[in-house]
Amino acid sequence: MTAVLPVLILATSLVPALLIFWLPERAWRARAWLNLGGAAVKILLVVFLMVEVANGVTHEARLDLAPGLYLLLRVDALTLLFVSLSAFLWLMTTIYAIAYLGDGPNLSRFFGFFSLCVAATTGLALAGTLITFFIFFELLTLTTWPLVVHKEDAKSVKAGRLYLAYSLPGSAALLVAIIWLESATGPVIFAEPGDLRVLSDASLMAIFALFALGVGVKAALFPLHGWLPEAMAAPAPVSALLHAVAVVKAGAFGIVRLIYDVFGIALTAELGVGLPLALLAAFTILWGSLRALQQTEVKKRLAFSTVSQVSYIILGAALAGPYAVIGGLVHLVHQGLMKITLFFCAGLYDERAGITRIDQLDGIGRRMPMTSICFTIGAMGMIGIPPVAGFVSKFYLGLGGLQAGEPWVVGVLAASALLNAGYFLPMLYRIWFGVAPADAPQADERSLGMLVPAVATAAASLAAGLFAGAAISPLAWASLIAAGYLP
Amino acid sequence: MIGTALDLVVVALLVAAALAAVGARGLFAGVVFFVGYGVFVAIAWLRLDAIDVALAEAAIGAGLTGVLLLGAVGHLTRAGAGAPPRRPAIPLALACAGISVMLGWAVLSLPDAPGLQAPVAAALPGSGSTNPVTSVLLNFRAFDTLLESIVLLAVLVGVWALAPDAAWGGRPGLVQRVRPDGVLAGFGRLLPPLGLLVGVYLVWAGTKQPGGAFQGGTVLAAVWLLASMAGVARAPRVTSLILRAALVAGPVLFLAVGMAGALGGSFLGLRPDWAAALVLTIEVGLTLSIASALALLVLGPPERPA
Amino acid sequence: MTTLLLSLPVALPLLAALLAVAASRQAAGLAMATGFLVLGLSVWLAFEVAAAGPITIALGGWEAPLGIVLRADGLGAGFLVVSAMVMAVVLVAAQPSFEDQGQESRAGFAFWPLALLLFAGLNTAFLSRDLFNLFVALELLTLSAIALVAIEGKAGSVTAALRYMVFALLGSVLFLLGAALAYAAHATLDIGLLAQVELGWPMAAALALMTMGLAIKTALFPFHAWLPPAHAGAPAPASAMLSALVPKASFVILLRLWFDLAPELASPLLLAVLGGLGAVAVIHGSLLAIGQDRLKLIIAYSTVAQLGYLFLVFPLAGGAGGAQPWSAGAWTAASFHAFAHMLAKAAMFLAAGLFLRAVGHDRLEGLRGLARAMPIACFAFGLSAISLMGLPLSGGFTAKYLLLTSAFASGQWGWGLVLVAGGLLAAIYLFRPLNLMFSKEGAAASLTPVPRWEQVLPLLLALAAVLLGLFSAGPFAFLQIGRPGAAAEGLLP
Amino acid sequence: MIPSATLFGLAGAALVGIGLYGFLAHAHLLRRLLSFNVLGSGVFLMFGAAAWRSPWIGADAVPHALIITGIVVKLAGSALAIALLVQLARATRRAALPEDEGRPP
Repeated sequence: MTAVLPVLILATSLVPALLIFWLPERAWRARAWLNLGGAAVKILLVVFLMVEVANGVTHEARLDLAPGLYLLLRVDALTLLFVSLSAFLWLMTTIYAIAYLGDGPNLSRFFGFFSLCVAATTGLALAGTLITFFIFFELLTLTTWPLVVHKEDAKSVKAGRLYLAYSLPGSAALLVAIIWLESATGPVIFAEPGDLRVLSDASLMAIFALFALGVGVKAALFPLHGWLPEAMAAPAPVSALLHAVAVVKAGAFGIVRLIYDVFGIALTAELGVGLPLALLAAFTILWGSLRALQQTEVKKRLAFSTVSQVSYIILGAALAGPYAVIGGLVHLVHQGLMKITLFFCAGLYDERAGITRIDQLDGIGRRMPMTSICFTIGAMGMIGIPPVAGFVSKFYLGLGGLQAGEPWVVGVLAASALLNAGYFLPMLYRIWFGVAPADAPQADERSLGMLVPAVATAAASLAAGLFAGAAISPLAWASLIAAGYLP
Repeated sequence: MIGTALDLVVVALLVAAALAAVGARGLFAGVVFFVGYGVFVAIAWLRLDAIDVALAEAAIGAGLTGVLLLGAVGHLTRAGAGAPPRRPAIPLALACAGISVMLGWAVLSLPDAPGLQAPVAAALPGSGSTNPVTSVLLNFRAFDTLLESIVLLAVLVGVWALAPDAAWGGRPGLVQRVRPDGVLAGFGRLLPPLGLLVGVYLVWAGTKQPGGAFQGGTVLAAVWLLASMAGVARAPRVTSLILRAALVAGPVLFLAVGMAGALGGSFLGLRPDWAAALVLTIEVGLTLSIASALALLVLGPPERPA
Repeated sequence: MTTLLLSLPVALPLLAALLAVAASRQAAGLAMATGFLVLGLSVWLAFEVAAAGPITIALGGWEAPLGIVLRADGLGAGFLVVSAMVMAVVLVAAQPSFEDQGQESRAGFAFWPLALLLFAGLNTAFLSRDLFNLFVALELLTLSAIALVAIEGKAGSVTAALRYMVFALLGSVLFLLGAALAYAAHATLDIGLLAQVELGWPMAAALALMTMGLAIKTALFPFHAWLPPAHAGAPAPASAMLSALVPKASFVILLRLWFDLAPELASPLLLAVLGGLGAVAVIHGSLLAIGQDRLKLIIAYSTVAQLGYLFLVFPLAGGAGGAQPWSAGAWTAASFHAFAHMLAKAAMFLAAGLFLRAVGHDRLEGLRGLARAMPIACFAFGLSAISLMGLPLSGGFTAKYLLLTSAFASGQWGWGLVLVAGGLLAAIYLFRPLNLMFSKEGAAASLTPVPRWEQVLPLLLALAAVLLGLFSAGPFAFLQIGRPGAAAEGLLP
Repeated sequence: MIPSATLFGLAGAALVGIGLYGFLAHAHLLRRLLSFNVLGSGVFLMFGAAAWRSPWIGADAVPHALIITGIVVKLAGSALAIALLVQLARATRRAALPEDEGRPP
């Protein structure tokens, strides 16, 4: 057992963050090196960690704060799934952000908080106890706020206010739930579930509800999703971070932890709290898609699409059957890859062609072909068209629904796929078959720093679907995790 | 029997004066009643065999506080500052009466407990004074006294801080104009030597009999005030080094002795064989500082540009 | 050595104050040196206490009941260290505003002795075991504080100082009456000796009076009206001392009264009343803070709310509950909360002072765009806000966690809800200024520049508040040293 | 025969009530201050009476010393309060806190 590795992985984002804050604005080279260096080291460490975990070595670091209150970083299979995803996407997003922001103002602050935000996400993934999870969950809220308000205009500040107005009460609910639970059972360690039965059914149900409320805000579960579309006011890399790397994912990850590691599948089923959550997730899937359909701005449409897509993960987790679990977990990765591709492309359209509205997309495919191909791959994945990754998730989720004796799930998935097609296909049609108006502004994709990450993530989404059967695919990993949780 | 009758008379006067002071219609009348009240309090202390306290109450409680209040009445009148009249508050009056009754009951029913007479008596030899009150003040509970003498200084700094910025460096208080042949001037020349004598005596006697730095210092302060009112002595500038030195001399001396004790193992400890000399030294230093601080408190902040 | 270690934290500020009066040209340097010297000594003392347990000295060699005893236990030494940290930084921060160049000025003369005397009074209050000596120490502290409130000499601050004075006089006379009653009944004023004797109704009455007096001085609801205008009206370094430090002295004495002197007299009703007033203070103070449109008033009203939290310790750890396993957590949480508040609130007032200097006024609107112009000070403000809201990782969070846990573990979840609500309300009133700092539109075009080193000072304090949350195991154990009736470790049954 | 101490202790209790009433009922700050001094000396008298109450073996010097300290501290407080009040009176021509006159504070 060793404590070094988890701390090191955390430090790869934390240390650059603390250094970057003190860099003068003009030191863009040092900033870039610190960021990219940290991200690269992190990926190496994560790979090393995977090997270690495969060899059965436990990694654990602990810091005592007070009796009963300690930070525990611990690596398990679920941790790795999330950490590897966020490490890869962080690297991509950093490359993209450096190119996107160029020499704008307040970059030391931006990249400092950016790295802090990733550090918080890493900590959250590594958290071995409920309270550690909470601490990093809160840190994530706090470190994303300066990113959301980065532009310092009225819209961003309003978005920031809304974000906190949703997040802080949510985490207050989460804290109450945690302390209510722990005051009866003692500290909850994820790998070693305690006996929750000391509490009455009613208390447990209330705690579950408070939990769901707390993490549901981040996961943009209906009706707690209002902040997410507004947060589009932030720069594109921040959207990528919110929607794919960190925030929304942290919420979904929290729900998975809640069901599998805090309550356990058996107790969740016994209390009958899984089904209401699944129903809420299903409703969110449809609601998000319907709202996306009504949007006229590219980024707003993508935002509502996230609301819908993240609930697939929650749906899978809540159904708790073998296939459903796999479907939910693998969608955690797949959705991240596909959605970040879409946001990278949206940012490219905005920066390189000045396109923000859907009706401006006409004919952009010919002027920005690489970007548009990547966008198309992402969109097809979202609809669930094979062989892109999204298909695999939906397939497993559908099977899981049938397996769990909830055939309505298939209906929801089908309806959602139709809606997804309904809002993505017109975009694709405009991109490829629309005719650009004569007065369309200049468009090019001469920004390698922005294009390469988009291509990389698009390729990854495609690969994750094509090679889903391979031994090291996200699907294989998710199946491994699921096997650990199922009775 | 006669004693009780006398006590009853004093108590009656005390309560009546207090009521008059608190309830007087005019501000000036209230202060006058208050000074009278202070005198009765001092008499009460005499009746309780607490001569040190009686002296302190007469000099500080009645005398100096009275002067301060009278001065304030003058300032307020000149500034034309008023306030709405008292709101007769029957429930409040009843509540306060209730509190008095409860406290009175507490006085009557407190269990008998021996005081600290015995330990004080046992420790008195070698404490540097034969007056137990002085021993308590300057030796057994020297820390209280040290802090207390510094509280006066803190307040003086606070009062000075209220001066107009432009007046900094000037002389405290408003300049008095006195006719050189007037009654006040006469008193001002006549009384100071006498007061000086009384003040020094009080300090000197304090180590054996009732008296001490606070009582003596107050008398000396009064002397200085009188002299300055009569125009005999002018208050020095607030920036005067000599004045500053006089203000801090006592506490610094006290603290130095205390620190020397700390090096010897007990903070504020006095070696029994040196205690008498040390107590007297501290008393003299404190008297100087207390007298200056009290006098300057009455004079108030400097108000005219230097 | 122990004699020096215990007496110097009191004696040095006293001496420095006296010298500052005599030689005011050197006052600033003297004060700053004293701040760091006392900080060093306090840390040393804390290490001694950690190694050897509580240290007691009898002043003048006279043991109680005749003499006055000073005692450094975990609680006292802990408060000593944290307040010295705050004081050292605040005194440095005050130098640009109050050091006289050339000719002596009024404020330049008065500030340093008053600050040092406040320091001495504070340290005495943390160490002394004698009720009357505590009274004198509180007077030194309060009168210096009042003088500092009025130091700007404006009508508003003089009014605030007078209001403070009215409350303070009442508070001190109540405390004195209580101490007199205690002496009358038991012929001693020493807390340790009083804790050993059987106490009857006279002591209960004495405690009631002293508690009321101390509650007034701690600005517990409904005696809080004096605090916000007084703290907001003083110059920033003075505000930092007033808000961060001064109310803690009376609170520590309250802790000593009810946990050390007479835990057996703490009836459930009394504990509930104290806790209830604290809870009302949390909500009421926060709501008032939300309604303010001046930064310093927001910070000052926040102090009313934050002091309210401290009183939740009474129902959670007081009386018969003192033997329960969760009481260690609650009792320690109160100190943690006080520490975190001391550091964060001082940082916030210092930052507010810099904003005020840069903008020229402290209306909230002036904060627009400051995140760009004064990033370090804004960062310090943000970090302190995190601690005040009780968000992780910070000293405020550890305190809130411990209090919440003992509230739930003891089944008194109502107090827990107050904590949560208070945190959310704090978020509302603290994010208003933060939001403005991040608003570019309408930002003032010209600002008075503030040197970087001055902005670093509040950051140091804010970082300390945050680090208290990260390294809280050591302080937690330290606070248990000499804790009266320390029963079980841990938080849970 | 009633002991002097008891009588003056009772007088002290009465003075506390009188002083407290004046302190709370008046709006005029000088009157409040004057009442506070009455209240204070009432407390001292009660304290002194308690020192005397025990079986007669000589007056207890400790309370006497404490009372002297108390008197000085009380004077210090009064002096600062008066200076502040004079300042207030000059600046605003009022001698009461705004809220006691029905003005917003």
